[in-house]
Amino acid sequence: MDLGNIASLDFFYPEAILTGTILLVVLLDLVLTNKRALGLVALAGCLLSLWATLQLYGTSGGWLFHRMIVLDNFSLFFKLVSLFAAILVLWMSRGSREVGEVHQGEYSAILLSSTLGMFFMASSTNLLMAYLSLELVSLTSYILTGFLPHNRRSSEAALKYLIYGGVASGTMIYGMSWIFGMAGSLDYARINQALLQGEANHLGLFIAFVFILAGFGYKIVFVPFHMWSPDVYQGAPTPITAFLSVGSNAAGVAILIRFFFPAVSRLGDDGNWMFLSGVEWPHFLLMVSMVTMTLGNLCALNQQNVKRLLAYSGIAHAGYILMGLVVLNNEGLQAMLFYIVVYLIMNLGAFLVVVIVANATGKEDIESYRGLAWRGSAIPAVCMAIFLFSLTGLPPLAGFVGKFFLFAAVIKQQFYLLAVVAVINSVISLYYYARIVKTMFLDFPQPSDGQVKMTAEAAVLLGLLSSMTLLFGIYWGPLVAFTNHSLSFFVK
Amino acid sequence: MEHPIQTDYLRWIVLLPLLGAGWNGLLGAQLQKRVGKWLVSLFACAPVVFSFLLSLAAFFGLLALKPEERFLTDRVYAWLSLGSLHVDVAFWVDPLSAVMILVVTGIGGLIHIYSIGYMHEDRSYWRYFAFLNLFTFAMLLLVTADNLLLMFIGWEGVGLCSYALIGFWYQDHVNTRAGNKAFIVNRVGDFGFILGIFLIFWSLDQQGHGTVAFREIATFASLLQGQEIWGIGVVTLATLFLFLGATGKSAQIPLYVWLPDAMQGPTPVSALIHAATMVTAGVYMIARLNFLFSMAPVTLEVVASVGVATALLAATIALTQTDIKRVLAYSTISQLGYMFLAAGVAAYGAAIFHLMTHAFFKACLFLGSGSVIHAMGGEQDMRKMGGLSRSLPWTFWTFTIAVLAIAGTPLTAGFFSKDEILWQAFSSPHGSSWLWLLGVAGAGMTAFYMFRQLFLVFFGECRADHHVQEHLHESPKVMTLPLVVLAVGSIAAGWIGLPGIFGPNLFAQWLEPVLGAAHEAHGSGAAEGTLMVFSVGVAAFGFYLAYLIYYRRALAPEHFSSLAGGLLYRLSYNKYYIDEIYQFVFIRGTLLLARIGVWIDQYIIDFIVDGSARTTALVSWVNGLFDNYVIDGIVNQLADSTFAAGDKFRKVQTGNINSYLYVILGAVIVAIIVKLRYWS
Amino acid sequence: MAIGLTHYLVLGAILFSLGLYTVLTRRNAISVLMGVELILNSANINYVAFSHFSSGNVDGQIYAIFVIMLAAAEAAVGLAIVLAIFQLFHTIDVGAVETLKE
Amino acid sequence: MTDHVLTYMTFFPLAGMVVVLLLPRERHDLVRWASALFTLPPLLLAVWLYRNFDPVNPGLQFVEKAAWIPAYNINYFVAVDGISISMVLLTALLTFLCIFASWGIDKGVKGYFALFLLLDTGMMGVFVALDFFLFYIFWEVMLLPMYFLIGIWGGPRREYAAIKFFLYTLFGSVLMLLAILALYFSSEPHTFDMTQLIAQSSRYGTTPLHFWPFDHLRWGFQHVVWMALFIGFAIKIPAFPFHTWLPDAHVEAPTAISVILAGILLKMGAYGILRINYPMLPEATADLAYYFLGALGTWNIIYGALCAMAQKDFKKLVAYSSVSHMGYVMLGMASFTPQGISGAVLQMFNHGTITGMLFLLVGVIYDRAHHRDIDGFGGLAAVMPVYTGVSVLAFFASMGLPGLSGFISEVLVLLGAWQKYPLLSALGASGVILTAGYLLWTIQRVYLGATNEKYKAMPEINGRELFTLVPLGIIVIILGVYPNALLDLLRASLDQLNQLVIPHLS
Repeated sequence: MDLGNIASLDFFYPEAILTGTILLVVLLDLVLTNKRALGLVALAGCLLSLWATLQLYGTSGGWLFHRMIVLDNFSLFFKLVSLFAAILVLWMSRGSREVGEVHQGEYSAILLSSTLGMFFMASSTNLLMAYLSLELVSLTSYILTGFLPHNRRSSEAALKYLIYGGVASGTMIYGMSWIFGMAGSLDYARINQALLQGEANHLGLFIAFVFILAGFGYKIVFVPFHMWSPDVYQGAPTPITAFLSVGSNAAGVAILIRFFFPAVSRLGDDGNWMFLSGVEWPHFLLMVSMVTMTLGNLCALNQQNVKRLLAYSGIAHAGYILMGLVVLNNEGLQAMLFYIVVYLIMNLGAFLVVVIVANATGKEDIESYRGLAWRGSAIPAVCMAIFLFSLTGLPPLAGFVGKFFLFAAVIKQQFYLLAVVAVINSVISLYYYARIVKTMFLDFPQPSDGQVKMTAEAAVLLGLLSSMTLLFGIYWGPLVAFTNHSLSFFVK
Repeated sequence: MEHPIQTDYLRWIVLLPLLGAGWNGLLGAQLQKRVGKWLVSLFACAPVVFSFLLSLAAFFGLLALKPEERFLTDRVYAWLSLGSLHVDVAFWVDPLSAVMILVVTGIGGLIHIYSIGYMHEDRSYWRYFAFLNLFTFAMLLLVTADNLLLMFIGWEGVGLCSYALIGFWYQDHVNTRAGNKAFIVNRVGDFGFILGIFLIFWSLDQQGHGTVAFREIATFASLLQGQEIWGIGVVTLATLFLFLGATGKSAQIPLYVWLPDAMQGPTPVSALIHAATMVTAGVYMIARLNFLFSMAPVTLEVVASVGVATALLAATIALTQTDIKRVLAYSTISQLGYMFLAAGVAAYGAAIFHLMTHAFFKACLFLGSGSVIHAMGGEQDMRKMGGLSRSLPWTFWTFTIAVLAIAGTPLTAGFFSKDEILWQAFSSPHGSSWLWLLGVAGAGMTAFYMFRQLFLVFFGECRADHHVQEHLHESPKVMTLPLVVLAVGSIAAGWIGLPGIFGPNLFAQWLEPVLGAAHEAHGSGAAEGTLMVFSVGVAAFGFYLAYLIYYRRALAPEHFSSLAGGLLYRLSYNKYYIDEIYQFVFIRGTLLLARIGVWIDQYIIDFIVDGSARTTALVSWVNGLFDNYVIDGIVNQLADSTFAAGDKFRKVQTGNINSYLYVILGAVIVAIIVKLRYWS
Repeated sequence: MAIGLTHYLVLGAILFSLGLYTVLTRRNAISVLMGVELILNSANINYVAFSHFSSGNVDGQIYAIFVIMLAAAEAAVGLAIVLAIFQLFHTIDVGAVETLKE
Repeated sequence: MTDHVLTYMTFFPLAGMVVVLLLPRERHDLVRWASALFTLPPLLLAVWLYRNFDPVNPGLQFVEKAAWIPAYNINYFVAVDGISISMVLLTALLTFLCIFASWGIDKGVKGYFALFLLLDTGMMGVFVALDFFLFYIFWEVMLLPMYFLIGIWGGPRREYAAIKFFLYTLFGSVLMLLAILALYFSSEPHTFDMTQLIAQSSRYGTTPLHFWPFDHLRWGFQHVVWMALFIGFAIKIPAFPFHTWLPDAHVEAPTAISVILAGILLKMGAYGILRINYPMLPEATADLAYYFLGALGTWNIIYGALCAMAQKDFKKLVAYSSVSHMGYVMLGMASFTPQGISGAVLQMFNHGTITGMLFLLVGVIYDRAHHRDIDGFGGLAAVMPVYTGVSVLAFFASMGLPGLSGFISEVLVLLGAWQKYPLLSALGASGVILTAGYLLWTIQRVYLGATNEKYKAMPEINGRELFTLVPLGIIVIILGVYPNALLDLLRASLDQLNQLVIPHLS
């Protein structure tokens, strides 16, 4: 179905609710004295929107607002993911000391706007809409990154992010303009028709794709569009780093899949996607994937700052996720979706522990984790170990299952080289993950290292995340079904 | 083949000593402390005596049967059965093993009794008897086993006990080293033995009759004729492997080196294990498998020549030794050589005969020397003895009889058995006059060094210091009684195996069902007689020489020791430096290999697999070979390579935003180039 | 000769390159931001040109307006951040702002 | 109870872990007894299993199967047969004894025993799992507890040892993961069920693949998968040159963990090869066994023995002796004769008991003297006769003295190997001499000779330590005298296994 503006509103509740919440928070910010309550309002809004989204999940789907955005399980899936990220990060922020100092109202409002942007990224079926939503996310992210007042690193990170993002998105829009020229439209469906039967210039198209990849790639953080992330992750407030690392990453994946599969490829009868012959973007992404995971891991080896280390590990994981893309079939895509969920859980968990430790010690370097298991409660250390080993991909943890599906997809298509590279990488990654574990368990605390305490909220969240990591490692049938179900694009 | 009668008491012959061993091993210490040594002795000796009686029963049991049906068996349970391999725990007694069990339990029993007196002062009295019993068990197992694998258990079991008893006084490393040497050298032999078993089993298996049981091997042995492996006849190779085992156990060239050191153990042990029984296991094994060896003429030649060579070599060494027990040790090696000579000329009966007689007089000699050492308060150097005949009459007389026997004085046991061997060496189809001649030469030397010992120990002036002389005393009855019995045996044991010219050879007839009829000697009784006289003459000459040098003092020993610039003397006295050579070649060689292995682990493999190899320290000896810094340098290089790679990439992360943007541009350009260059 | 699509595209390309050149070489934060604007405008030119010559509708021009609008927003955010940077570092030289690095 | 016996055996310890975690941190003895209590039922069940196992049935017994993730055809599928039964028994026994061997742990007691019980579940699971995915999960589950047990409760260089062990094993297991997936996708319908994968073994192609410069090997898909699996398993065995993690891990690990390492973890490599490589990839097995099991095994025997000879550290010596003894297992497996393969499995069991004893014995003097330098002792026999008696039993069992269990397995292995590879068998047999060499030398240096003044007053082995040793000692003797007690259980399954491969032997 192809709905106009008014009719579309019936399927627009999640976005509407979020928007409403944003406005509400801004208004309340003026009247309320207890700023901490604003966080709760934002949380409530998110939960409401979450509920609305779940209501829509599974409906037949269709084009909204004159084919500007689309409603299908795929978009709803990513909306859910970004909502989860937002909720968890808001929750996390309440316990974080560094965020505690900033202006709660604006903080929550901008975070939500960013989430809203991700909604649109997930659902846009028009290159212009894609650009706008991506910019919405970017701009809000710049602000959030630079949110810490009088903090040089934060501001510097924001500046770098801004410039890098500006150039990347600029390149992207320039590439889009070429697509527009060749297809005569920015609407995905039209582009698809135009390209697949028309004879567009392959080289031009390829270049356009690469330009566009610059825009998508810096959101997903894959090489060579990754340079900004270590600095930004290190400089930004930890909850925001967490948000960027999972949220915008996921949204980027969404927009990437939406563009490269329904828009410019055709689904064959055998369930494999066929890309536009002569425009070898899969080959390009294959190399990118291998380089990304390798580079990310190698760089992470010697990191001393845990946030920066997690930034590099994030790059490596982006590489793993891309594996699912290059096999050009639905198993691959499904593996990607699965991995995104798992990655969301375990990475947020890891960042949560970073927040807890930072609250206690005010530091983020590995030394501040020395003998964490023996400083007061052992729970943060144990959970951190779970998250890190899950990131390494050891059973029976969720991370293993995620990697398992990716490998499975790759091996099924007999990309053995890619598989071996990925395997070697996961062994290398053990080096630095285990290094943190070692510091937490095998080293013993100096008298100087203070006790580590955590708020009840943090404890609950930690327990939730770690138990999910374990649960999805042992019984992941439902999650698979969910991702499988979410892999439906609305294409006429 | 029809299965012989099941005779349930055979197992007890073997198991009784084991019970004794178990009892004393587990409770002995307490018993000794709480109740007293007499109880330990009781539980040690009684089982052996009982199994001796059972052995007699078995013997007469056999006697009652027709010669060709003479075997009893006792199948206890199925031990291993996998694929075509079926091994039972089963004992059997035929004329051959009957002789052996009688010797083992009989002489063993005597030595047990002797030990009561000899070991009386020892703290670990109980441990001694536990092992002595265990040994008896193992030895009986060895001789009554009905298959090779079970025999191998006894084979290694006796080795273990010998190891334990040689190193009995473990506080002194000299003893423990001797024990290790014995065990390891024997292991080399066992290595051959086990390979022999494998070869026989699989070769028979190819014929569809895979088995390790003696009587079945005997039945199917003919099938092995003509089979080959590595271009050698299977039978030849198998028998050679087995013979390697025999050389280890029975101290033949090249594996004889452990026996002299084995004298570190208590003297009764030397008597029982290293003279009477264990060391004869090899001979027994060959006799047991005579049908195989007879099929392999090559092996027989090897056996014969090794035997005679050992006999001579050991004799020459014995000539100059001064330690009372070492002389006996070398004479044992030499006598074993004679047994192998006999076996080598397919005169298995003669070998077993000599085995038995030797058991008597050599046990007698050892126990006698033990009694001497006992009296001398532990002194073993003959140069410090002399004139003991007065203070130790019993010991003296029994010792003399035994010397006469071993020297081959007519009408003693040694005379008949050794003469039998020499005659066979000359007359048997496998024999030759050379073997005979060398044998006779050895006999002469035997006479010489044995009488040398006799004179040095019992005649002339006592050269020991006063302190020792005052305490000289005859040993208690419990020790002298066994001596007497053995001495009697040293005379009488010979009469059951008279040479052809004197009458029927009962012994040969008895063994006939097992070893086959003694083949027709080429050459008449007259020839046998002449040879006999000749060899006796040579022995007499040996005696006379010893008499002149060590009794009459008419000739100075230096007169001979200085021959050829003393070279011969030094060679003999230092045992031809064989030990040193072995030590250098084998022991050092192995240790060197070992260190190389460790080095490979530390500096090749770890070097390759893990970066932190730098933490592994250098072993001391490497310092000489390799420069510390070079190695560490390389190791660290490799160590950091992975991380270095990481650093290289990270250097790009300059923090300068412009440089980041350059990367984008570069990437886009590369992508386009690749596209143009490769994908279109 | 008539000014055709190609000329506009070439102009766009040149503009893009100029923008890229600026962001790559200039160390002054403001100039870098201007470089970004140039890139965006090069895209705009393409849009307008394409919409005028090839696709017979005004979509392209609408897109251009959107892009201009977004450029403004981006500039606003950018300037705010640059301001913060100036307060903290007392410089807007992006080369000097290098506390975050290996 | 009886129809879920394997599940109970596997997950009792896990329940124990939960319970232990709930116990108060300070109540050390409570924690210890609780863990003992939770490892006892598996042992009793193991005895029950031993009595009720049907020796003539070559197939799987006590099967339990339940759908786990149907979408991917993954099942919870556990069972035992002749290949695994002995290992299951060994695991149940050793873990129970090791709880008592861990009594001395007084740092982080709770954590130690919790991890230990988790490890127990992992090990038991590996041996009973018949679903490849389940197998892999259990396989990896062992990894983490082991890492922490070595890393936290280990000796001075524990971190190095732990990470080394971790990296080695992880490397092996990710290769295995790829192999598993490769098999999964070549099966039709895709399945992880080992029995079905075996039934489809003909599907795994052997047409030579081209991977220059190794074309001349003429390896097919099957061979490549075989190698991937083999490397994974060889690291555990450990086969040269993947063995260097073992000495470090052993030296640094606490006594009980060394026992588990040598007693059970090493077996998993050999077990995996028998359980997976043999039946699933018979042709590749037939082609490669000689080089990678036979020859390499022989090399292991001699190399390990030589390295052991040069050691000064008691534990390192035992560790290298394990390398040597596992060589017999490989050689036996490669022979494809009833004797050889049964000997190999028996050797796995015997090595578990004997080396277990050895490590426990080292632990006894280490607790008293706080060092393991072989030359630093001397004349202990006079001070601690009982201890010496037990030690000597263990040593002679380890050097394969007839009448003790070690002899049976070694002789069977060598006998079996002789039929196919006489030369290898002969070389392997020569290893027996070296073994005698270093073991006797060690006995001499540690127990014999004049008593070292420092240890004149060394206390005799105590009841608890004796309790951990005696059962093993008894088993060693029984299996030496009456090996059929165990061989009967193995025979049928192993013969069947042989029959799968033999047709492909060229």
